[in-house]
Amino acid sequence: MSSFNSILGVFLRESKIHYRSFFHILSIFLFFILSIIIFVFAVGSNKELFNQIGVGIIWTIILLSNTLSIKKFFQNDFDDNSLIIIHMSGLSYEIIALIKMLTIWMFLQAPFFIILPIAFLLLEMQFDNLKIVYLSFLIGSVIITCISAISGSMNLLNKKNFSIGGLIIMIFSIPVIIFGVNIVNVSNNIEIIKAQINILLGIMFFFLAISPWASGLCIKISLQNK
Amino acid sequence: MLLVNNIYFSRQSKAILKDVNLSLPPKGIIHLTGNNGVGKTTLLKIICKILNPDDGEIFWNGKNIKKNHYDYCKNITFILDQNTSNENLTVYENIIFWKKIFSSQIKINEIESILEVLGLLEYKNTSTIHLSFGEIKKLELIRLIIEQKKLWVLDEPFIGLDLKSVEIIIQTITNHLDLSGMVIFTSHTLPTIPNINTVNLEINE
Amino acid sequence: MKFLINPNRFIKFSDLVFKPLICLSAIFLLIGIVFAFFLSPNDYQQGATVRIMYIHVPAAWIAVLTFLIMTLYSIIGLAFKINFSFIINSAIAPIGAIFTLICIVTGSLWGKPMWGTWWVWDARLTSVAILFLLYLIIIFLKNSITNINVSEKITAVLIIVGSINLPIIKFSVDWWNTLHQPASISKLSSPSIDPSMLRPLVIMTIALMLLAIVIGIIRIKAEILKRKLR
Amino acid sequence: MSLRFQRLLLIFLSLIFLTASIFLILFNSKKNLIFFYTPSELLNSKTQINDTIRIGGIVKKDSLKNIEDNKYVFIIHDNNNYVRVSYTGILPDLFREEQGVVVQGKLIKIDNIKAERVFAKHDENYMPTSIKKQLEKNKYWNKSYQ
Repeated sequence: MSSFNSILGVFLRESKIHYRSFFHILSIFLFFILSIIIFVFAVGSNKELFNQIGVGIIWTIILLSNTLSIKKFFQNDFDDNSLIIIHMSGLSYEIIALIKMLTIWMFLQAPFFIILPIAFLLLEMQFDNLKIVYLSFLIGSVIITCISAISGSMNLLNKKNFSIGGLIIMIFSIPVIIFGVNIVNVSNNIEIIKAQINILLGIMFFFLAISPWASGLCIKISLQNK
Repeated sequence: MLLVNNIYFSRQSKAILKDVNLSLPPKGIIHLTGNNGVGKTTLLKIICKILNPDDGEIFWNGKNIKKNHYDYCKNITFILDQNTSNENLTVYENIIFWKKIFSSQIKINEIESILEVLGLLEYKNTSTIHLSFGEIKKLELIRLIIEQKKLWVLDEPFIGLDLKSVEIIIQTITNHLDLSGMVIFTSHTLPTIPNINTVNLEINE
Repeated sequence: MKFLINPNRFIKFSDLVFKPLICLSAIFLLIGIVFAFFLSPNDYQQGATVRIMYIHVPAAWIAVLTFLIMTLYSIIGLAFKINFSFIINSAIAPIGAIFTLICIVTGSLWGKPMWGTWWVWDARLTSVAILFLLYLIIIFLKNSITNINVSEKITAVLIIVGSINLPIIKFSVDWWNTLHQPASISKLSSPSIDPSMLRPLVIMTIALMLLAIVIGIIRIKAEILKRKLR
Repeated sequence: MSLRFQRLLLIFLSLIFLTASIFLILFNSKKNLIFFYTPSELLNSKTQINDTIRIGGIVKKDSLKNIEDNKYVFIIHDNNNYVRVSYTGILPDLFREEQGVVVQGKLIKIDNIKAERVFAKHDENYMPTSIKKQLEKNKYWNKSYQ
């Protein structure tokens, strides 16, 4: 099965590249920590307040940190034409986008699981909520990755306006923010929490279904007009 | 057997290619020439099915490549005029990546001997970001050997290479032709290869 | 119906209908304004403030309809490679944005005396605000990619992805507790709006739609000519 | 795997995902995204005393009392439970007894809220004043209009 070989090859290569650009990844997480520290100083260390709005702050900053890494998706491979080579090895653009999403999720989203408790510490929040935040982040991070893939592929040929990629991510992640934050605040009724999780799951499935197609189409259009 | 039939291609309602016909039998080699901007690279990209022509068909062994895209891909190597190696990876890692995605049967010691012939062996574990332009181009051409495909499509393969490497590449191409391979390449200089078929593209008004 | 996908036919067709459309929209607008301001009664609860409805509701409909048209054209444009649909998209996106803005502004003018606030973050208002931002991002994205061939296609992809917002806008008032009242007209059997107030609403809707179509025709023609010049 | 097969596989997956998402969202959306709680929902929620929340319901008949200038006390209910509201400020035009209303403020007791803002919620019925008077005169005034 040569296609599996190709998929594995692309996956290994992506992992290697991410491993090489370790400091870039690290700087994104440093951005996250620094923003939280700045928030603490801007609002003032107020335990009660942070217990109320802390989850919101964390989600907002996760989202902002993600806008930093849009370029990591397809831009390098697009510029050095390796997308063409990978495509000619017999992978459709949609599959390439899926592999990219998987690696980006592993290397740029999964580490947030380690950092989230630190954010909780810095904001002096109660650790009771950590479990639910983990759960919502597990689903939300997949959604954000899908949205970033769409946004990253849309901006491959965009040389003028770099902030538009971040705008596209932010507008589509409004539902993630609404439900991801609400899940903690809304109630301790298990039924309602389950319903919220289900809705987040629904949004995740929706974006998982459309984002390979959208980004594959955008990559194809961009390659054809390079 | 590759047949290119009446290709018509336009960009922003400006015709670039008009009624291009090519036929390439086994052991055949086509040398595309023409002024800058005449659509040589575009034609090569159409042959590799990265671009879709507005009109006209391409046949590979009698089958339309639109219906047979996957098998066609398995028979074609495309060397672009730009490098496709990743600058964060070493020479060896790039080669291994290509070997993996094209499911190549080539052995490790064969790769090393190729590297030695091209004078890249000492840079085996250097990131390609530290290599010179010509060395990156040589690394790029190693794909011809790794991919083990029938049809080679080369865009400006001789640019930036020293004379010795040009000779090696020409020798490789001749060997490939002897093994009933096919080659299409663009170049502004005419290398000495027997039975070469030069096609001159002209700007269409 | 070829004029809907062929620029030359569209120009011919629009030349034919342009003047009648202008006259019609002017007449309807006049009648509509007279009806809305003088001939329609006050609401039993809201008094004269209800007259804002006659511009708010049509503007909202046009805003959503424009996005729907853009979505349909994006789909057929990408699927059947019809370039004219991208011309239409880039021509009517600003119209949709303007009408969304009108809808939001009149809505908040209506909300202040009635609800007691300019703006609340309930589902309907939020989704319409997102619609407005989507329009803006679509316009920005189209202008930030220099290669026209790419920008219009990629914008079409964004429009299709963004169209998920349309059902949310429509059903937000039914699905969730909102401050915004549910739809009055869509209950076809018995609209919960009195005929004497339905009449100016319908007239104003027709008038504003005609107006939007007239502006749309002008913009689409300009866009076609601009591309011919290039 | 040919390209066509890859696409087919992906289409199949996407369709499964889409149906899953539609089901998940449709079946759960009703319980979510709350702009306001009804008094009954308030009892089930995690809200604690001193939290800022929004409560929506109908103003109970004859419950509105004007204690001082611009100082009001009233009760909102949803047929089952009720919440007392105290409010200082100007009430919106549409604020009437037996009308929908949403208040935002601090919960002081489990059934008592100190409102900072009051939004009047109006329904989707529009009717001229004259007709309403006529209907009332003829006793045709249908309660369901409210």
